[in-house]
Amino acid sequence: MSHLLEVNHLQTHFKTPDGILRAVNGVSFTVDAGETLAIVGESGSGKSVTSMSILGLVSDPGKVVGGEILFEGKNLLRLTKKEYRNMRGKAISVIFQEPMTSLNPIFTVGFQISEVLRTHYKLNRKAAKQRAIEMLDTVGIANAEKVYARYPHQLSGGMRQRVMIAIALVCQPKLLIADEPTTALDVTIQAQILELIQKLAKEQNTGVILITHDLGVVAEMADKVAVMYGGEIVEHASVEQIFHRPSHPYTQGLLASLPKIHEDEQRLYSLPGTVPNLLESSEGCTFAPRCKFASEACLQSKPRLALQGEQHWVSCLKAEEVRG
Amino acid sequence: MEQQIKKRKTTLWSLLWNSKLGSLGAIIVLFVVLVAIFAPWIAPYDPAALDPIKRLKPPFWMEGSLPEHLLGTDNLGRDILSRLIYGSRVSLIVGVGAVLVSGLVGTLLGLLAGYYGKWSNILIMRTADAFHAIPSLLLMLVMLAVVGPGLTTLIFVIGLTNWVSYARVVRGEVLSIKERDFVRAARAAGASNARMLFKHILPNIMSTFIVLSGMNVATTILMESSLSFLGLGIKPPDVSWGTMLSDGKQYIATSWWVSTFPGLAITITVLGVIFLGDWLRDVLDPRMKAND
Amino acid sequence: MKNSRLITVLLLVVLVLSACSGNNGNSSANNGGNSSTNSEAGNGGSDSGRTGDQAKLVIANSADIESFDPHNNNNTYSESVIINVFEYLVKNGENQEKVPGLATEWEMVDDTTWRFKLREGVTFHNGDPFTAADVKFSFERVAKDSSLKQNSYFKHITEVKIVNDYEVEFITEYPDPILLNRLSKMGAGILPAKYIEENGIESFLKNPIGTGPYKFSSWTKDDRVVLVKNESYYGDAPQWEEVTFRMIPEAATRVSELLTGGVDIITGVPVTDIERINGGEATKIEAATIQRVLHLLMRMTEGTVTADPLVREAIELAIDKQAIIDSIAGGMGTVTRTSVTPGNFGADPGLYETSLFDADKAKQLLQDAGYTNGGPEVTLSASTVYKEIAEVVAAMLTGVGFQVNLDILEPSKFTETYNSKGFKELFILGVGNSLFDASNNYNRFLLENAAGETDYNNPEVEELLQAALSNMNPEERAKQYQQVQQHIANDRPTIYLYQMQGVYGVNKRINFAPRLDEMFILDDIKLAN
Amino acid sequence: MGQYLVRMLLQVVPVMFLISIIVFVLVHVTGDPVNLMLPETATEEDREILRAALGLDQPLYQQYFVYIKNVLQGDFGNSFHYGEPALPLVLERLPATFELAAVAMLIGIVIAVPCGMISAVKRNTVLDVIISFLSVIGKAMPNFWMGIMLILLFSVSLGLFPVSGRGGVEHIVLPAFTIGIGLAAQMTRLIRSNMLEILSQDYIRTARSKGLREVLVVGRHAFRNGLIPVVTIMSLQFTSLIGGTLVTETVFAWPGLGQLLVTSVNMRDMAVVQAAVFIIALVVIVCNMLTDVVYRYLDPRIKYN
Repeated sequence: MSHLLEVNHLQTHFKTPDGILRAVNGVSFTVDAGETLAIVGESGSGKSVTSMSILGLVSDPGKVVGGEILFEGKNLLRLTKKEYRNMRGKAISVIFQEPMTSLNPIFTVGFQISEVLRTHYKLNRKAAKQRAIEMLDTVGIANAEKVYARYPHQLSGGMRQRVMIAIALVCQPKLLIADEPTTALDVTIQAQILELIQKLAKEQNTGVILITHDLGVVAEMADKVAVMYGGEIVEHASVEQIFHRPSHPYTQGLLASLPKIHEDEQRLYSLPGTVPNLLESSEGCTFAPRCKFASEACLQSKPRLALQGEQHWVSCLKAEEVRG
Repeated sequence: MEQQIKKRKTTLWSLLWNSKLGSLGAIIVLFVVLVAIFAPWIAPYDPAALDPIKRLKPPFWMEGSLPEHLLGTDNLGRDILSRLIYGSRVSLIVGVGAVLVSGLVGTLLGLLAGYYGKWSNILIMRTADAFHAIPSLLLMLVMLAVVGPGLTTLIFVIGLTNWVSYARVVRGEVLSIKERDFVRAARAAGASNARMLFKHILPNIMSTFIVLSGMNVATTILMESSLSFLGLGIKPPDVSWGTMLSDGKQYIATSWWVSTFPGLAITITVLGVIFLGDWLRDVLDPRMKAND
Repeated sequence: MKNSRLITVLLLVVLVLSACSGNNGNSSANNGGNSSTNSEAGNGGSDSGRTGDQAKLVIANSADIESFDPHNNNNTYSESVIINVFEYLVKNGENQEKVPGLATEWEMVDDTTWRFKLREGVTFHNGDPFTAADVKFSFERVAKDSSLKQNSYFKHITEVKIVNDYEVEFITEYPDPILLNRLSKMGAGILPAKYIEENGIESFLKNPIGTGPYKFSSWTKDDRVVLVKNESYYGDAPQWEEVTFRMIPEAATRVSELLTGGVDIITGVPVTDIERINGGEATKIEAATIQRVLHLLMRMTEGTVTADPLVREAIELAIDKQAIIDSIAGGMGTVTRTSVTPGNFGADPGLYETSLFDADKAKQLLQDAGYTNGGPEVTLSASTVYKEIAEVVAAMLTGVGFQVNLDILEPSKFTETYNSKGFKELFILGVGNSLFDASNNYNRFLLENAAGETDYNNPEVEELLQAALSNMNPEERAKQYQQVQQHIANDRPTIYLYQMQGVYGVNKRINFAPRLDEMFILDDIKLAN
Repeated sequence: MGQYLVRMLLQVVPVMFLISIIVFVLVHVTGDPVNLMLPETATEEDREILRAALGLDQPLYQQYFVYIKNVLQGDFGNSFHYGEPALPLVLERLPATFELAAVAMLIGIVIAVPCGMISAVKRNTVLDVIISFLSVIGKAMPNFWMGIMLILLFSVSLGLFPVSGRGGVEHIVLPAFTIGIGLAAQMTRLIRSNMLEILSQDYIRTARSKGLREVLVVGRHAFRNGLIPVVTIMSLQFTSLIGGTLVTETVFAWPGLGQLLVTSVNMRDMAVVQAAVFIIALVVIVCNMLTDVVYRYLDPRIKYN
């Protein structure tokens, strides 16, 4: 059976004056229609670059240098610029993390929604407006007609994120990438927004890639989870597996800090050590310097993603020991 | 740990090295500064020594040139190379001096306005508005007409007309720094005003100051040449690139070298200063835009 | 929707801006009366005013005229333009002899009374006839109003009596041997009495009228003065339909205008451009000696180093005047030891075209004066106009051992210092002479005038100068001035660098002979062939 | 809006008051104009009379009050050089300078906007380096030097444009370019850095993710935002041009305010200098207010409160 999205050995590198930065280093995963995949990791782990790679929006000096991205069986990396552009916003959409800055401050929200429609469906002004107002209504904005003519700065953060969702879903995309869609929002709003995304995705049978560092969100939303560290996926499993049988020391670390999330997000990262330097290709496991299980062997050779159970992939030499 | 300290020290240099234009700018500026400092040892002739018989001789590669005058001679038979070398002194002194004057005045007033606020703020910022509304070249024209031209007056006149940009930027910085935690903490701990200003606020606006000054040195060098054009530049026997350029302007069609070399000197130096300034801005204060 | 809004904003801005400038135009029209409407005509006509149009002439000066008030003007540029609009009673002939202008005959009745017969049938540009009333009005205005710039030349005229419509008598406070000279220079222009009395002087200045061969058309300040032919001129019919005097301050720009055919005549050609203009297909250089003589004045005040005659002689001997002419002036100049050059009353030809230069002797003189190690320190002041010359003079003085502080002043600062007699030992001054009389050169050495400036004090000279001031016997008076010249040449309160030349660039379609007095007498400027 | 304008006007008054003091002080330190106004032959007595006539023998503060009173009535005194009221002299020059400044500005914008945007969009390419380099050179070249060069090249050698003076459209080309090139150089640098900042904004990423063509991303989403700070800078430059064209005006014999100012300062014709400074200051302030209005119009985030 062919997946909605199949990413194989994706490699995205950045050229910097100090050398090549391997932001995404051989990542593979799949997403099916109606399914939600969560990609989890600290900032700098490569999860956002992964999503931008899928959208074909990696900007200079970055470049997708290897692997393939199959969308409905077609390799996106082979598309012309124009073909790719026609996919964006229509078949594949994205919701970004910062509703405050992701909307253009000098255009009305209505304009920014109908702009997508007019780009992809060549709708006239009136039809586009009609559809945009409907969509605003759909994402739960009261007074949609009035809000249509508002500027982003006149709306609250939650409202803006609803507008972003409207923009992303107005063309009924097959794949939605939600890049930390609730991070910048109040806790009470977060739940509403997530619910909205989930509801609309289910209705439209959309495949969702949810990028987050919030394991609470993962638990609520995701069907599958991919944990990223240092540009690689270190563990990939169903959401139950991840929560019940975390097999990578990094995943364990993340889970261990989970109860504290709602007190202070900062503590999520209170793992010892710092994010690895992706410029230097280490011979051993990238996580080894921060790993309490690490041994000589971990520093010597790089672990590969290996099946550790049903649909449960882990890249750790000591996975069994870790799982305990 | 040791390694990290070492790394930090080399950062500035390696950054400079990595920026091609930045290092080009640094090399140009360094060269001009060295020439200015060692002018008496480098210059082949006394810049004021004239010989009307040998006037307007072309540079060495042209017909009719004199081998002893590499870049030719000017309208009074003076050696252009020597005058260029000595001229760098005045251009640099005026450039740097005027910027220091406006920097000092502007920073001081900006500090006062930003730190004390209230009346001093209103008075200083309205005065700044008033100064801003008067064309600076006109202000200089009038001031120079009063005092009479000369190196010192030139520095002060240019300096005193350009303080506004410093005052505005510094005031803005002070206002934002004032609200930062460490300054609030220091104030809560009872630090004196002087201590607050000099210990906490001044060091924090240094980078802004340096960036702004880089831009202003370039503008000042150009301004000196404009004033020379209007007949209010440095007076002989002193020589500056600006006066050379404006003295030579009537020979452009017949003896191009008289004004072209000082023109090139100004352009290249300003180029160097701008490159260096841009780089400094990128390194020290990426928030600031090229609002010169 | 958004775009239309942006466009509206931009349109609004443009509208407001243009409304602003429109208003300004209007307000100047209100205040400026004709001048603003005329200026547009002037601008529009500029293209057709270019060379090639046979009946139109364009002349470029380096400075604008000061005003159309001939009594309130003090520079040669102004006179060279408005002399074509306002006429004098007496004119200067080819050799500075006095020839009839608006007066046809004159006689001295007694030492302080002169009678003039006026030309009949002359009308002002508005058609009013020219009569004795206009003469009375004009001279009593310039003589009595001390705020006018020409007042000091005429204030001893106590009265102008109208004998009849075409005859007047000038009464002077004291005998004035050079009254005729005064009547043939700027300040003596005849204004229309009736017109001014009816309309006021302000209105007159906006729309000036005289009796001359050319009429005022427009004046756009710092841009151009346009004159047009006076069809009803009493003399020979004026030959140019329209003459434009343009103001172009930059020498390089003037030269470019001449070379591209934008103008027909330019003044103040830089010597380095002479070859270029002479080499031009359609351009040539015309040069003529002018009245301006460069002085190097020396302070003889007790206690200054230049009080010592040996030092002053050393200064004269140190300076190679011919070398200055040959280099800086491009050969355009004449050495002289007097400022009363040929063409002026009282000239001493023996002192003309000669100069002293002996650097070795200058060094010796300094030794004799007691400067054995290190020569005297002097400050040499000059206006930026003479910057190059000052630099060369300073170098020559330094060459024989002087220590020279060069003090170059911006022109108005120079004038200020000059008027307040504030210079130190030496200063360079260009002195013209619109009176063509030696008195104009030497009155500065009268005890009263010299005090504080040169502090020159020679009782013999004082006696000669005082006598010549009101000596009505020309031969005797000329002798007196010649004696003064000898004294000055020996006493050296000033030495002379050289007599200057006016260097003009001229389009070859024009025949133009530059004049000693630097005037543009438009009808003497003719089309070639 | 109306309230806003009233408040702006209230701010203008103290500024104009300060300007009047600055101008008054400047003029009175320039010393005694009498020496320049009278011929060299004038006696000390003549000078005293003129001083009294000009009110220069009064105490300074009194002179200031008289001066302010007259200024409020629009009377800046008479130009002693032209013997005419100073204010109309200044006003009749304004159109010429306005014209020059506006065309120069237009040239600057027409060059700078595309150059700056290309430079930003194609940053670090050869094109960007060339544009950046040229713009720095444009900024580093003294104005009068460029003016004389343009005359030699385009008028004397090529015969394309008239050398100097004000007249038809062809007359304004060279002087406007002389100023415009310098302006363009500065604006290009500014627009480039501005666009670079804006192109890295989140909403540009959003625009791209919508599948918009790059032309629209840059031309619609980035440019409109980039315009906002540029408007401010353009207004700053325009106002500085009103008093800052004097060098170019001298080179091209352009009869604008700049020439009047140079002559007046040299002649110590202080009535004209005062009037000119006032008018220029007023123009600057009005332009600033207009800019503010435009700015607010362009940027919906700013409200009138």
